[in-house]
Amino acid sequence: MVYVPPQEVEDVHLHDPDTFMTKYIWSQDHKVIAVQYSLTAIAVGLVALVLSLMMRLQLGWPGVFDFIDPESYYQFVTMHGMIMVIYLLTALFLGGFGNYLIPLMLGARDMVFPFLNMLSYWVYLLSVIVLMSSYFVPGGPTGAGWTLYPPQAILQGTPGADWGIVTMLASLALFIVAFTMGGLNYVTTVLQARTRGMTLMRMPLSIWGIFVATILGLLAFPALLVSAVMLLLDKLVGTSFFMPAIVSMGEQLDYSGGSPILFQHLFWFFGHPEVYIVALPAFGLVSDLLSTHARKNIFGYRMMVWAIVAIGGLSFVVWAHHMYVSGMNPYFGFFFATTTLIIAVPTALKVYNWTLTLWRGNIRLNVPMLFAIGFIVTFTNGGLTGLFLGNVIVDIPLSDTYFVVAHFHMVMGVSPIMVVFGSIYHWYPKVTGRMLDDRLGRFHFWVTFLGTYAIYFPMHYLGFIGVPRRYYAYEDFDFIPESAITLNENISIAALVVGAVQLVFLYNLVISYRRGKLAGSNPWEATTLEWQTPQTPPAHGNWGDTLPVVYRWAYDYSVPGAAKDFLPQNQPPSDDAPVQEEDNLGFDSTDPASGGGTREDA
Amino acid sequence: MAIVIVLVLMAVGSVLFHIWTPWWFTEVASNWGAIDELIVFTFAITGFVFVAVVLFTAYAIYKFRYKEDRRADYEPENKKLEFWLTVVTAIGVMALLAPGLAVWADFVTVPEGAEEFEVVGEQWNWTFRFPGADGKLGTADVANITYDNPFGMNADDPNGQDDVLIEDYEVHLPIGSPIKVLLRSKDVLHDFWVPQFRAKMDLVPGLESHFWFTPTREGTFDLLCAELCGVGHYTMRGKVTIESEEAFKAWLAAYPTYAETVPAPSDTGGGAASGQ
Amino acid sequence: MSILDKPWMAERSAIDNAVSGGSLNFPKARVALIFLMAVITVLFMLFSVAYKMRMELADWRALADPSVLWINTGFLILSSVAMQWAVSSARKGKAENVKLGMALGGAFALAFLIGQYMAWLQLRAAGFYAAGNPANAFFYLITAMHGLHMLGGLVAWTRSTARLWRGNDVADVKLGVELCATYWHFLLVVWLGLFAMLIST
Amino acid sequence: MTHAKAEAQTHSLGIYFKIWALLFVLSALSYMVDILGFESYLRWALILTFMFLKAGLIISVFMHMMWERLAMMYAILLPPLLLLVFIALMSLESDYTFMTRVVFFGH
Ligand code: HEA
Ligand code: HEA
Ligand code: CUA
Ligand SMILES: [Cu+2]
Repeated sequence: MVYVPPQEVEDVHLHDPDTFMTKYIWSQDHKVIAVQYSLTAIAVGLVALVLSLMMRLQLGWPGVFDFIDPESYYQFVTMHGMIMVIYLLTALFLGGFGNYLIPLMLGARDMVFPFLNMLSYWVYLLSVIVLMSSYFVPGGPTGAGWTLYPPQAILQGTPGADWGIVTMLASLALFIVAFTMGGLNYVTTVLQARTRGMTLMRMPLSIWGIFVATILGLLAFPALLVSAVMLLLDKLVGTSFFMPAIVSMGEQLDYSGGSPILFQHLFWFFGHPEVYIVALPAFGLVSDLLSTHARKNIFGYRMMVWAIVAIGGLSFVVWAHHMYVSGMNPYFGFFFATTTLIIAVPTALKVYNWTLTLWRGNIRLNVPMLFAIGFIVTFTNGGLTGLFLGNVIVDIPLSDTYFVVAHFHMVMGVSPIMVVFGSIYHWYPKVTGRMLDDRLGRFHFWVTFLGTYAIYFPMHYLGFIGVPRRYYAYEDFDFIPESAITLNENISIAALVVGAVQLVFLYNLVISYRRGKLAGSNPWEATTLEWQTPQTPPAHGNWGDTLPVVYRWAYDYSVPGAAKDFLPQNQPPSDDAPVQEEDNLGFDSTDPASGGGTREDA
Repeated sequence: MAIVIVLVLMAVGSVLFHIWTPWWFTEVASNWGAIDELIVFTFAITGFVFVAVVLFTAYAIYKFRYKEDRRADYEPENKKLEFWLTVVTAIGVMALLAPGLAVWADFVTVPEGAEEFEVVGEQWNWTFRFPGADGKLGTADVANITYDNPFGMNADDPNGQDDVLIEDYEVHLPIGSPIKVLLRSKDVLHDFWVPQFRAKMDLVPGLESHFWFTPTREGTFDLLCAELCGVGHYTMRGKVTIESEEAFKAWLAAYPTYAETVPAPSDTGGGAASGQ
Repeated sequence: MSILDKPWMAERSAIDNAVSGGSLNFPKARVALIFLMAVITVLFMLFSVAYKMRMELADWRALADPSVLWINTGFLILSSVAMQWAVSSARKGKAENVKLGMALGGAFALAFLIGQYMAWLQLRAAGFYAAGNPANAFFYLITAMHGLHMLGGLVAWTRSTARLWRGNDVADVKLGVELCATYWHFLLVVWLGLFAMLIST
Repeated sequence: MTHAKAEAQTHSLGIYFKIWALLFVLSALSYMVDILGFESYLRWALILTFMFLKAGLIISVFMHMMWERLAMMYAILLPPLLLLVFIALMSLESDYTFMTRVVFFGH
């Protein structure tokens, strides 16, 4: 075995903070930026959570709360959806976890462009401020639904059609700018700033998920930008990109010839990859949680990487499965149903591999592990309902009903949120040096897991009855039985409980910062590099004088013959820390295509 | 260990909930009963997968819970197993897709000789148009819409003169023969949906969409709008009554044709005045 | 290194241990620029898709493309050439020529932007308003988007040029000059594509 | 383990044959496009797709390019390729919209 000396790092110039302002406010340290991103995202997330509870108040007890009129209901729906998908999850996974974990897990000192990174956060904050300002403009925020379909989005008859839609589109444009700055940073860091020995195939799956999601984002957000800019022009300048001839409220408008369907295609060309932008990082993070706490290597690592890449690629050719009833060319149904169901295969493999990671593991049922298990269940549930919707003819009766609402909450509103929580419990000790309280954590898990299942599982059946989504009230429909109204009431109660319990979590975050148990540098006995930093929380520059050198992949748990049940990635091979000598484990060891050149640049 | 019990209860409970649920499709009233069957079939496959995954997880957690003196296996991959899982999944997916696409092929091929009628949506009302004696709908365009010509009929299209215009929230249709529903919107997106028919489709301003079905059960059904169309979306309601051919004819006869609604002969060209 | 590797195997491990963490032999900034250009390409491709689709609907009235566009295209080409000259001078270490090349490149780029603005004025004078017809609207939109990207390039250009003028060593600014030039060539190619699309319809 | 050995094991003969087979299949597919008579944009999109795939394969294997570098090239090139699907479908879509307008709106 050749000994390779630590890489001579070209000394990166770190922007050393000296005052409070440069340390915590205008910081260029990726860890501080990550925390800024996360806290901002959680703050808007709480707004969106409150909005969802307002919706549930109306749906559970229609007419009882008279401050909720139809206008405000549609504004709640729209802001809730948009905030949750874009400003909470996208920002939290990529801006928060991406920023924190990429340099640490790869053994880098920081992102490659720290200034750009800082700028990215501030532009994101600006986009959030612009978004929130829509509550203060005349007419309030837009109520067009998070899909913002024209013509409705920019016509009278929709709340916020004067100003709300403009602030929304402006905010989205800013978000895209922020995301692009961050995204270029993440991609370049992953490609160029890994430490010696950290090949792509040795990266933890968290990084793979975040990396591929970032590429998806970079290439999908332009579609949102294009549709937003053109919609804005239709609204402000009176162009007819998406607007055909229209009679609105009895009056001929000055539009002609445009095609609203074009907007939908552009929107979903972004929108579908977007749902995987929030799913892939969750896939990655949960893989690491499962592996670490099951004390076992992730099962089928190569397949997992391949699946992430395949899902990413395929997600660009399934967009119109959101448009089966949109009046588009009906023959598209054949193409999109096929591609959509194909995507289920790599996703299914990921599910299998997660469960197989548990098999013959040595499972520690701590809080992050509980959330990871919760994720497997809710994601499987939500993914399988996706198969109903993807199969074009089955989607016809279900589209625009609560079945769809149940599908996407299960798969996006619950399962990645489970991963967010699990990951916060997992990495909080690294960020702050202290553990989160275990008892509060378990309580939080149980209420959230059972509560959300109680909210969304029955909701599918509302969809079967035919209860339509985006309805302010359901008055005397013959086909909706009285019992469905009661069901709605119960769902609302569950939602209120789950919503309230999030306060316990917040309390835990705050209280543990001062009073939590001291964590030490590697409380979970994990292998990945972020747990091997010389200080906890890691200091500016992360690694002290020399960068770590990586000698093994990220999943050396329970290696036969090793002294401990985990071998950190930077542990050199030795007798009590072996690497696998021969391939008696896998099925087929001849693999002509493997191998490849190494590179010798510093 | 609570998690193991909970997972088992969840798997079993979900199945029991499904079996005993009082909330299920309303009785079908069109030829698209095949969709219901497909859904039941999809439920069987996906339900099986769900229960299998959850129970397997529960069992694994139970069996391999943490013990100080045990080591987990070291098993980076198992190509054979992964290969077979892929194959099985692919087969499962194809089993779902193939019948689905077959029914979709039916759905997109409107039968020869289907009766046509047109649904015209606006914020937040439904109106309808029937082809009249010649069996052909005349062309119509939003740009032609005026106070006197709410349907935007093309005044010089001969096919349109005998079209029957129904400015009413209720529409009647004859039972038993295929019907092609043409959909048009004056302002924003709407969606024509009667849950009992299973089928639905958007009304899109700037193009004409369609779908077809054969009513198979008499009765009066709720018609609702299933695409967000502004604050009044949830109030955009209507009724569809399915009845015998004779009853339908009698009902239709009570409504005026386009020619009858045109105020004065000198005015016929007026429809072309557009607001552009 | 490929997706077929088995990173847990000893023989693989021995190879991987020697690998330094950069995937590509480029400077970091160049990698970022490549991705940025990919993003911008997608952006303009999407605009073109929208353009093509909208064009096939009936109310499209092609507009008389202002002839000044040809001159502008000339400016843009000159600008690219000047930047390229700056690059080759930088490689040879001729500081004065680098300065001149950068200055010329920037000046021609500015001339291009001013020319584009003139084209807008001409169109307006001739009564082609954005709201009048989708062809007009697309013309304004696409030229504006391209112009914005040019402006962004000029910001980067200002930084490199300022460093040149402050008397930094050529070797220090070489990378900046090269990246500017790459971006300039890229925007030229984008423009040629857009221009071809605009005049052919 | 030395680098020489690492290089040597990169391209065993088997993979060449596999690639040849793949190239063959791709060419066959390109011809199928002609034979099946796909039209207009779809046709070009398909032909271009196959062309790109072939080019990619050739570059990747026969020209001994580094895998990692290639992976990035694909990451950048693939999405524009997928955009071709978008372009093709949008072209069909606008034809469809146009057709319904002619038939039902009378212009
Ligand atoms: C994280 C987000 C996320 C994810 C991962 C998914 C995943 C999937 N989604 Fe979902 N979806 C959304 C978020 C997401 N979706 C959102 C937000 C909407 C609504 C937007 C709106 O209108 O507002 C939506 C809407 C939506 C629709 C449109 C419905 C409509 O409006 O009419 C469709 C239709 O095809 C669909 C399909 C799918 C499919 C097939 C998957 C698949 O990827 C799922 C694959 C996973 C599995 C299948 C489970 C694991 C598999 C197994 C365990 C083995 C299976 C084995 C056999 C079948 C044998 N989704
Ligand atoms: C990630 C996405 C996400 C999340 C988490 C949620 C969470 C919730 N959603 Fe929502 N929802 C959407 C995305 C999401 N939703 C989207 C895209 C739409 C479509 C909008 C449209 O139609 O335009 C929608 C629409 C929607 C509707 C349909 C409205 C209608 O059609 O009329 C309803 C109705 O009940 C609903 C309810 C809820 C409830 C009760 C919660 C919850 O509150 C559930 C319980 C709580 C949790 C699971 C915890 C959540 C945690 C956080 C929010 C983070 C806060 C952070 C910390 C405390 C750290 N949502
Ligand atoms: Cu019309 Cu909703
Ligand atoms: Cu989707």
